[in-house]
Amino acid sequence: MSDFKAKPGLPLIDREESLYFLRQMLRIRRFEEKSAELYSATKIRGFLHLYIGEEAVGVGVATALDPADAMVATYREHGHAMVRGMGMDAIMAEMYGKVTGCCRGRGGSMHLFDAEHRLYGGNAIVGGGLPVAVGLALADRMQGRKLVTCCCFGEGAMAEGEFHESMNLAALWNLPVLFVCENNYYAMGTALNRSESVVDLTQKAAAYGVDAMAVDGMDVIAVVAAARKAVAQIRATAAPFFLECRTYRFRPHSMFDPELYRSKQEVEGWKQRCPIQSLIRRLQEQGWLDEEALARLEEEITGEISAAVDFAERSEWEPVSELSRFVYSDPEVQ
Amino acid sequence: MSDFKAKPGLPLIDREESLYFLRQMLRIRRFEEKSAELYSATKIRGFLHLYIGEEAVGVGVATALDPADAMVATYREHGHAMVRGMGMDAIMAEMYGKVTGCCRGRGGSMHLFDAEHRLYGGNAIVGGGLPVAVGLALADRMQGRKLVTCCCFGEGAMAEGEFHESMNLAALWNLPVLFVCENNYYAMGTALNRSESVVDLTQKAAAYGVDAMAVDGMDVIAVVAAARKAVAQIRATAAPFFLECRTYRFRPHSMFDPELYRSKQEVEGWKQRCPIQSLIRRLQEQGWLDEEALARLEEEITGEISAAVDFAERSEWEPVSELSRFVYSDPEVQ
Amino acid sequence: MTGQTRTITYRDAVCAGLRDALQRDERVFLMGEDVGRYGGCFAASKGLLDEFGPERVRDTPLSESTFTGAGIGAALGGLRPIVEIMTVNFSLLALDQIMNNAATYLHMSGGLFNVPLVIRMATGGGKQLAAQHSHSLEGWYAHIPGIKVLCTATLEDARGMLWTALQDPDPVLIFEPSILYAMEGELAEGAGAVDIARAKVHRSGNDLTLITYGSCLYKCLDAAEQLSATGIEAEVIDLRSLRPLDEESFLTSVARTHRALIVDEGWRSGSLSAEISARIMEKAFYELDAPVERICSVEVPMPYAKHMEEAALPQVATIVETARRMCGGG
Amino acid sequence: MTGQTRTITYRDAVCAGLRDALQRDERVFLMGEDVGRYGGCFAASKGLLDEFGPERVRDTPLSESTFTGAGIGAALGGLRPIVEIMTVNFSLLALDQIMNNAATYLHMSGGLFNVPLVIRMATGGGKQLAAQHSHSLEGWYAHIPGIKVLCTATLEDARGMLWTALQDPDPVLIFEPSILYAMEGELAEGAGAVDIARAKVHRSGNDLTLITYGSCLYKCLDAAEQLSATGIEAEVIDLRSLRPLDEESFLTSVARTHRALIVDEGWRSGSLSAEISARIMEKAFYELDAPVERICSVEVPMPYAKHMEEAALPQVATIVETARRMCGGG
Ligand SMILES: Cc1ncc(C[n+]2csc(CCOP(=O)(O)OP(=O)(O)O)c2C)c(N)n1
Ligand SMILES: Cc1ncc(C[n+]2csc(CCOP(=O)(O)OP(=O)(O)O)c2C)c(N)n1
Ligand SMILES: [Mg+2]
Ligand SMILES: [Mg+2]
Repeated sequence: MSDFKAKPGLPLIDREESLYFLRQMLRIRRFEEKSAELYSATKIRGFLHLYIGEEAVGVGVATALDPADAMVATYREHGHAMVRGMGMDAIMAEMYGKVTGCCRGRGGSMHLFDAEHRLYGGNAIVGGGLPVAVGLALADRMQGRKLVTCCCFGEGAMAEGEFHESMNLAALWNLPVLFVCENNYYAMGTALNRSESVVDLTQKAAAYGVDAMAVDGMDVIAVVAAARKAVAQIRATAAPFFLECRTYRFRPHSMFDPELYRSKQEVEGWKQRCPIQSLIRRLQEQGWLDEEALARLEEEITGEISAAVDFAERSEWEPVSELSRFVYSDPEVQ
Repeated sequence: MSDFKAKPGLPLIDREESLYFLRQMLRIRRFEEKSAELYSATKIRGFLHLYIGEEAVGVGVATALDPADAMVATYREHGHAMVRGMGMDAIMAEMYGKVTGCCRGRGGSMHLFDAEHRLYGGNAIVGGGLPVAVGLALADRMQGRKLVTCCCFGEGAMAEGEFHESMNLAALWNLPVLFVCENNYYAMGTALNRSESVVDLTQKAAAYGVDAMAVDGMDVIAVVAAARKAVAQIRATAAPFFLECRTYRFRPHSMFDPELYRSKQEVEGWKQRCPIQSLIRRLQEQGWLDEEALARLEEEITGEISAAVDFAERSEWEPVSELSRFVYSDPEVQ
Repeated sequence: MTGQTRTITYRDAVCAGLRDALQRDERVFLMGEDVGRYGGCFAASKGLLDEFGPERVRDTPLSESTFTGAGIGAALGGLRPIVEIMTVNFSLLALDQIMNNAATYLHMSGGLFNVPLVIRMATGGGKQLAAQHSHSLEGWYAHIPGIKVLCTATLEDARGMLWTALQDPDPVLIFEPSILYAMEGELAEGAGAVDIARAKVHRSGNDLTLITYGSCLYKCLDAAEQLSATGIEAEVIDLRSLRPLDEESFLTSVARTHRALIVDEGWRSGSLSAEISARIMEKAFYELDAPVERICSVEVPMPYAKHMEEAALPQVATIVETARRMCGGG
Repeated sequence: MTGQTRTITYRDAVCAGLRDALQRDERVFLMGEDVGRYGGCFAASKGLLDEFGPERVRDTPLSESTFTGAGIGAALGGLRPIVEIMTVNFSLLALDQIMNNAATYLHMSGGLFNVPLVIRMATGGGKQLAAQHSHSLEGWYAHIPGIKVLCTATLEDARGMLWTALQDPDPVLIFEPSILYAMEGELAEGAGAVDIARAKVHRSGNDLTLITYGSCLYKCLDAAEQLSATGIEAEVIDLRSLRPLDEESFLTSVARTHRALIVDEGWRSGSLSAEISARIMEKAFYELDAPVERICSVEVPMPYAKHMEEAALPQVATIVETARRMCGGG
């Protein structure tokens, strides 16, 4: 296990960058708030898993990656897609089920894919993306590309056998995978201590000889710092790295969750540590953000979101005649 | 991880017991040698995995259990069945495919079952027995029985996701499972260091907070001592325990293995540490065994084996009309 | 049994069946992901944790293979476990335990060890959950000898099949179409265990046999009403048990109607509908006035968009149209 | 192609196909348990590690789900992986990756990501390996849209299907009946890639169509010889591709013979044979002079004892007998 730990509440060192983090986190937050509304309005259907509260993780980790690096995420991946560079239009239209969506409306909220930005899903099977990430890293390494594959998953996924198999294979074959555990302490209604016999998750990495670090996932600066160290180490050694980001989801698991399994106080306690609010506070303390700039930022984001909603509303449905297209690449095969 | 380690080459302390270990190990050895012969003579078919070289593990572990404890083993389980109390007749007839076999000839070498001695297989899917063992332990605990379930598996099985899931569940739910890794350093042709990124297997147990111990699996006295400590601890705490027994198979993986993956010298080196020869030496040094007694023992075992072969030869085949019996318990259901 | 009924949901019926089982037999326990504190991913076990405690209503970690296998072990050890796999989509992770252990123990051990295990899981599409969350694999599971496979379409069956399954000495898989959890209906106050060996005729008719199961039952019943309006009387059979198949039920019916249409939410090729068609071919060929037909899901990973999902799933209009054509109409 | 042939085994043919692929395309690599140092559990990759090195012939740990999933990832990343799962029996552990990832990526991503992956595995019984090691699930796999499923019965196909499959942009599963590895035969010196879209007629006849694939092909050919001696000329079709099915091949044949018997080593209920029977029902009903019949494995977990295993598997005598009965003979 690695001995370096990112310290919380580091001073902000780069104005541009800090403002960028804020913008990204806010974009995710507001986009998802709007999505929840649209879900209630039945514009969006199926499962909708919100990342609200966890934005610092996705933003921090994605920032540490190069554009050519790859990412595999879960069904809670709107944030990842946005930070990787996918436009809100494509995501919103996808959730509307429109043909202009990133996957022509085939995937919906849980399955955002982006070839240009090397986002390989959007995987709705818990743990299902881990082996794929290992394979992507293998492909990069065998083809001499010095790239990193970042695989995000929840702490709940760590109980699945595939986590274990994937960590072992990546370590054994020395593959450049950044394993990012988004530890929000719950897998649906199952608390970490009812899911894992050892709740210090970095211990799992030790069993495979994988360097590991735990970081405050509510502090985007800390996440970025940790992710950069991790990525640098991976690029230098090709060996995998395990990064645990301790965070919390402020919203229910999906739109159907009565949240019987946790107390209002616990949720409120975590909300006090909102990654966006605390970054805003720090930016303000350092004099890098005033009310007006914040309002402007909010406004820009609101505009971006309305445009995306508009785009989705205006877009066409895929013709039903296309249903069997893409079962196979060759349109002749059925 | 536990801090006690069984020391190799302890002085023999109990004459009766030591002679019992010798008898059991020799029974397995000679029985399997005969089985190999019968395989060449096409009396036994399918897969035949010999335990030769590893006898100290099965004998040592089984000795530490009470008759009412449960065991789940692999396809390399003739030894386990014998030490648990199954007669050679039932095993030999099973391998002949005769109706008098322990499973009426349905299972063969890889699937020895015994309800009386609570042997739940004989499982031919690597790792497949682990979850079953966890469930057996759960059943015992929920029904207030202070019993132990012993699950034997190879080091190769530890790469399977089910190992990880089973360790976690047993630890999380505090279930009385004795996990016995029969580390013979190869999974078919795959050496441990090509299968696991961390070859100290007790490290895996640490990731689940399971107490662990590694022991010289070529020394039956050491295995018994370690297994007894482990079983005592399980009975006291109900918590699982992980026991790694370092051993070696002297024979090919199965009857079809050209053994391209290891050197003759390596095999010869391990053969020098034959658990049977070294126990004989120690018994002789202590004056507890003379040539004559050994010859008598061999003779008795030869007799037992011939009787078993005779029994198998004389036994009937199950009528083909019974084929569909036991697909369901109710003979009416098809 | 009193003649009184109550209005409840399918979800409540499942829950009542679970409660009943936990009350009646102390060897019964429920385990699976989020069955306890969360109340079940479809809220079908809400309240049971409080009522029966964490020993008998066990939240498991995400590890389908192992908690299913642990169910097998617990059954071997004398308990009567109900393993809940949230949905069939995740059961693929447990398939090795189901096929190589649960289904084989009895036969492989020459009759020594039976596995009295019940595995419940939700199944089916129709909720815009896309490619990885919309499988209908119950018919596919019915391929495996050594297990029984049930699919509960009605409140009675959702309420009553569990107890019957728990009496079975062998592993039983119960599939619950997730689209039905919210369905409301009347259930007799005294409803209890039901037979699991026989299919059920939900509607009689002499012109055509509609053979189905699960949520397609309601599509067939709707279609039958529409057909009736045009003078075609369809018999509607809910198979209920997919393995073993009560082939007598549909063979008898076909001998009378001489026409059969199978409606099955599984992907067409290799679906249960193929098996039924093949059996009619083998055992009622000379009774047929027209070839047996099938309406199944289009063979695509399920798309998210609503209109595309609808196009992929069997629909009432197609049933009506096909049935009319088969009966020589339009 | 020269006219010359060599006597080789099916195993050698597989190996030659692998060697060829590794030589021709540097993006191709082989991974699986014991494919390297051990030489393959059926010795089908013997020598390849020495020839191509450990980067391209990769021994994996025992973790079917992950190395299969890694194959998917590697395919997405631009390689052309050949994943070997020792036998179909262990592939159940990888089913989630196969069905929920490999089969869905293209459709679910709206065409963005195809998965050019080949998964090979041995299949079938006949070697007294008992209940957990004798499955014939290739027909069952053929239920899954998004993958292609091949079964190689001949030396030509064992040699040539791999290369064709590797050219395919989508995931292809190749099943190799393990009983055939030791089979010897003649193979053309220049044998190479073969078409994988079409079934193959191995023997022509006008009285009855025997539809089969895999190792049952040889049982059907034997049966056809015996039938011929009694004046019944059977056409024998090797399906080769189980998904997609070349239905034209058997429909055309049945239109001529008017009788079809399907021989399939899978368990009867829900086997591929049911699908074929259902398609004939739907598309050639009026051509039939007798109901289509099926000879499959008895629906039991495979017993170890030789006589019991033989009783469970399709046998030549049963084929002959059934065919004769169907043709109005004894
Ligand atoms: C294999 C599998 N089992 C169960 C589910 C249902 N499910 C969806 S999300 C989820 C919880 C996952 O928790 P975690 O991995 O911590 O991620 P989080 O949702 O907290 O981000 C569950 C049980 C699933 N999608 N896949
Ligand atoms: C899931 C699964 N994959 C592959 C196999 C084929 N196989 C049988 S034994 C074996 C090696 C297992 O090695 P290990 O667990 O170390 O046990 P050992 O044979 O050395 O006792 C393999 C790969 C199998 N039976 N099950
Ligand atoms: Mg979580
Ligand atoms: Mg081993």
